[in-house]
Amino acid sequence: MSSPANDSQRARSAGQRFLRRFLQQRLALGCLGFLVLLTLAAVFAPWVAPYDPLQQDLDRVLESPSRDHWFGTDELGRDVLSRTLFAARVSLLAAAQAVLIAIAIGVPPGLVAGLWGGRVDGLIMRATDALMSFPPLILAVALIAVLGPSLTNAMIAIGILLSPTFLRLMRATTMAVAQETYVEAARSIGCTQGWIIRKHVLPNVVSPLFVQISVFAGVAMLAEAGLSFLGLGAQPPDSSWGAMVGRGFRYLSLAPSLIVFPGLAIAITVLALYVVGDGLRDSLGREIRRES
Amino acid sequence: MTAAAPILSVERLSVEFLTDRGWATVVDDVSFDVARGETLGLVGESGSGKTVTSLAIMQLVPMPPGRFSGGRILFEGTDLVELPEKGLQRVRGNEIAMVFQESMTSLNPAFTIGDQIAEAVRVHRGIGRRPALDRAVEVLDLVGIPSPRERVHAYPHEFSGGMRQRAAIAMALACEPKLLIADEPTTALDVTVQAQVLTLLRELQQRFGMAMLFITHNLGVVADICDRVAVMYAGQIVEVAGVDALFQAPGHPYTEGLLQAMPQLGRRGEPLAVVPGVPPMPWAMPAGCRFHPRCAYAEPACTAGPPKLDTTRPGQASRCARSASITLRGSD
Amino acid sequence: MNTNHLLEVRDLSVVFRIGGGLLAPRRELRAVNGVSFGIAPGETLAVVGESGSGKSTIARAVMRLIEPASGSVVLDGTDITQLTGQALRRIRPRLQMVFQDPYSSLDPSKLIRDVVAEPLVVHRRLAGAALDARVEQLLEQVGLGAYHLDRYPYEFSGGQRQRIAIARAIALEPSLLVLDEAVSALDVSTQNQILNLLADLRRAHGIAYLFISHDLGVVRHIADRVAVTYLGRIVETGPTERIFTATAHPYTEALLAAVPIPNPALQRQRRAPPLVGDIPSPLAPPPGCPFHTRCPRAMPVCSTEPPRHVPVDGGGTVACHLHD
Amino acid sequence: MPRFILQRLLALIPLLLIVSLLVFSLVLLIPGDPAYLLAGEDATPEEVAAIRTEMGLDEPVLVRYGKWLIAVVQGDLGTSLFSDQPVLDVILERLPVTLSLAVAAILIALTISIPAGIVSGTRAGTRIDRAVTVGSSIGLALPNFWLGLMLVLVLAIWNPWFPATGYTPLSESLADWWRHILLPAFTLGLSASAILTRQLRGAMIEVMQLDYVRTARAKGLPHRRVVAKHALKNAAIPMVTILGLQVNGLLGGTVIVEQIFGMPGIGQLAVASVFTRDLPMIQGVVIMAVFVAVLVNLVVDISYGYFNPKVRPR
Repeated sequence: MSSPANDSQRARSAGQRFLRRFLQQRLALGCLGFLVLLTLAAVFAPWVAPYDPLQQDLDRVLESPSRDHWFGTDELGRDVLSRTLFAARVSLLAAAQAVLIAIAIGVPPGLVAGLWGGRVDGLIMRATDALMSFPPLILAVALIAVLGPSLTNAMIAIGILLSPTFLRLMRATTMAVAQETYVEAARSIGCTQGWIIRKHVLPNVVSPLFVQISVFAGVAMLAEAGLSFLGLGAQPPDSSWGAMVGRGFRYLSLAPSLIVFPGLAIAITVLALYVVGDGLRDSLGREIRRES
Repeated sequence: MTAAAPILSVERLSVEFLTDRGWATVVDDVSFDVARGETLGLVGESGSGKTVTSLAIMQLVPMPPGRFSGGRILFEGTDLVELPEKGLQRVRGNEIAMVFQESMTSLNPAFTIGDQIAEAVRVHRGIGRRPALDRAVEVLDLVGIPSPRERVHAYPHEFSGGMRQRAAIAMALACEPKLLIADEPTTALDVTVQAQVLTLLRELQQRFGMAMLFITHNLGVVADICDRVAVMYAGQIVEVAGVDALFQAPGHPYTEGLLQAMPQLGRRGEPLAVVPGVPPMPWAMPAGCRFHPRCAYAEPACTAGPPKLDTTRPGQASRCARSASITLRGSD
Repeated sequence: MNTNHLLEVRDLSVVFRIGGGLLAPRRELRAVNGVSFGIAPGETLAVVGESGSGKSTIARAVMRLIEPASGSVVLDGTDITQLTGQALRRIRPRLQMVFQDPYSSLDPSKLIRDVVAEPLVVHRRLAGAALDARVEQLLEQVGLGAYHLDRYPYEFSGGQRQRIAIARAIALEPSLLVLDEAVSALDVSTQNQILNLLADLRRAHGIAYLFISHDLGVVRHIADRVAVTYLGRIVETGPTERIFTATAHPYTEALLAAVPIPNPALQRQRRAPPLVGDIPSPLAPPPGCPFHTRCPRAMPVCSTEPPRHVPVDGGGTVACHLHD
Repeated sequence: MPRFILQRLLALIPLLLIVSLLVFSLVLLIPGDPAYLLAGEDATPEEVAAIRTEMGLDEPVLVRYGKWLIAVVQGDLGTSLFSDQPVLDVILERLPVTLSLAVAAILIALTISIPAGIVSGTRAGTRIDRAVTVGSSIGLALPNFWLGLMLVLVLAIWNPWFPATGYTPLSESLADWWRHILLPAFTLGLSASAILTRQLRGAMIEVMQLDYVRTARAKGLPHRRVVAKHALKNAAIPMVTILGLQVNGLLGGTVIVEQIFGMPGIGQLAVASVFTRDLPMIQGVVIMAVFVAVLVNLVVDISYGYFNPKVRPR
């Protein structure tokens, strides 16, 4: 139930209300701050990192954390902290790539399926079901097997894997919006199909999609880390956090710090992405959020 | 009012809800009695607090966001507010039963009708599965469900709206309660089915001598089924009266407004009567009489202090400072 | 065919196909079955019926929001069931609709200003300052102040939203307004405010209404003529007073008897035994007269022969074998 | 019921056809001439030609697909390019390892998530609910390979309570199987348990506010019974759907977990085959994985009818 607000009170747009609610969530805001700092650190890694990540020091291999090397050194005596910072570039960029690929593959057919329904929808959903019936990592492994191991190929594979989720989300929200009376009302006054999609459907479906992006970035990052851990993602000399853990595997009992820090980096970053995603979702007003 | 001790006595009940703007009193100082065997109608528009009142009697107000802020609910002398959960469970469904508005959502879609009726019997009577199911068949037959022996195994979605509401009534009656609370039980039904359900409730009530608290916004339904009526506005009871008195000579301007607004009473070609404005929000109640901003009879004194619910005639009470000096129109 | 009619609906049928998949047979639901009626300019025709009677489907078919299976909907000599694309859009302004649910019928992401202006913008009627002025004027016509323009729908109550929906519907000055249970979701006092507004608008602009409702009390007050529907068919039509005082069809009779009146003493006397049973499923309508399964006066012929519409004294027609 | 199952089985046919097309077209994705690639860098032209003939690469694509599909349906998944063994034999030998790992992981996930989801869902906003929510977020964010390595480090290397690697079949020794499977199954099942917990929590919160739960309370049922009977069965409906998706995820996750714990399963085989470019083996693994996933989802689909009478056949 809404009430006639005070005359002095300015009406707020959905965006303004969203922002206001988001700013009230301290934890999500903190996590967003962390992600911004991390991105800055990754971008400016050459200036921030204490060492050259490729500089070897064979006198000081597999060292535990110390004042010189906060995260210790690896099997070639390279500084793990510097390597972790540089690897952040690869991990973040890879996650972003995968999400963009997933959106590009998943959103347009989802929109079409939701709007048109009927046979087109049936066809698209059959294909999606088929894609979703593959155990995700096994499909990724198979794709990389034929495309060859590389970070780009890994991200294409993950993008393909994530795309059905975007497709389904897009389809579900579009369908729900398309069934709203206001869309019928728009038809009744003589709006064209194009107008209805532009003016009524799209504005009401983008926000549920938008709030999911950060969660999916987390999922993509985990998937990339897994593939790189197996040696199917980032290839030397490039290194992502997952690849660092993969190489550190061999020195598990000798130098646990080799895997502890990059692993923590993944966990914390993904956690931050999830918390931000939850915060964004909770900031959507009841008027936009769909009661499921 | 009534000679014998009432079966239910609500005394100065107040319930608050936490809203975006802090605690709001949605049921404010509500008092009424329900006598044995009588039907008391609780009437009001949406948001007037009538449903919260009924849930409060059953101690089913969701907390949070709700909380009690005062009052007693005496059922056969026992204060339900003070009763521990175990004791409440013995009362609910056994001594006091409830029927809700939406029969589609108030029956569990995952269990058969028979199972849902039988479980109340099993819990309260401590009998086995078979006899409880037999009882379910019995009450389904009682509420007029054809071939109950087969229908007892049906799921709610296999019933029509009217049949579901009958099943819900059967469920409420299974333990022969002394008081039935019916919260808008016919609002979601078509008029022909509503007439069936009202007739059914009337017959069952006479047969079992059960008391009924009937919540509705429809004055036609009130005229059909109630013995006495309590009218709620903005969380308060503004009038209590016998049903004939209420319709002939209402004691509160709001009751008059509700009666006059019935389209049946309007004359074709003339505007329908309206109560101007909208009910206040619980966090922005007007000072003094809560109805005064919308009242045609308001005068400066009405803003001065909150009026009390005073007896104006035998069996009739009104929360209006001017009730002695104004004459209100009934439905005749 | 009555040439004085603004809207002429002939033999309208709407069929929904439901289900259908591997091994599951597709079933046909005939929601509207051979319905005919007309509305004169400035007239209010009420279509009353219970749930499942097809009354909302009639409204949507008249609006061409769903495709009829057969029949015609003629507005001022043009059969709109034959129109497509641009031609259909050109006739839309003459025919507007107000929906039942005031909460889902306004786009939550749009300012009230844009909601009300949309029909004028889409049909390129006005722009700039003239558009703003017209939108303000429309809001005032429905009893809302211009200061509401820059608010969002979430800030309004149900009654206010319905006023906004009406402002938008009359923006193009339609000759017919389809009101689909437009006041059903509102409290009685708010409902009356909207009904009075509709009466004012009719007086001022001569708009005809197709008033879909299940509330006989409201219908008796607002309608000039009434069509009673049951299971997708019209069973009785006629002038409002004739329908209410010289009822011809047993279903109409039962419907009227089922509505309790606000007079306890009278109500106690007039309580009739209610109709038995529920409305049959429209997926499997009974043969013959659709009402015969519940009709207290059913005869053998009723279960085999569908009754034809015959004229009734006092105006209108009835489809019942008692009147053959 | 048999008719219902038959219906679902028939509905699988188009799905499996699309899947087979996707698996088949993996070969087409190989950049350049697959025969060169598969034969290895220093293969003689004769060897390349032999592979070309063996894989039927000279024939039109559709003909190849048809032949391949017929062979697959008959259980002929081809021959490993690496070991020259029939692909199906290799896979069937390893399948029990992966299946027992996945089943153990599901059991662990359900054991954690059902109580956690119920407790936090019925006490939303309390301290215990917040603890469960934070815990599940962390469970979701932990990369499973890292979690696995940490478990090995702490519980197998620093404190040698569990074997770090290896596998003992269930048929040999239950105790040994359990000791070997516990860490990998926990590693694999944790993220699934986090997802299921969140799902169940959300569903419980929603269901607890529904009218029929209020009706159940109005009948005088004890709180425990309201939760365990009326709320849980309905809250389980979305959970079953998610469980189906999680099974796919778990099967995929075996790729990583088997690698860490040195378990001779399908997942390890898949990774090894990538490095040996054993394409028939890869295809075989994918087909088998999809087959298992589809079967599991069929079971999930049928069990759906237990929770939701509305989808049950009449």
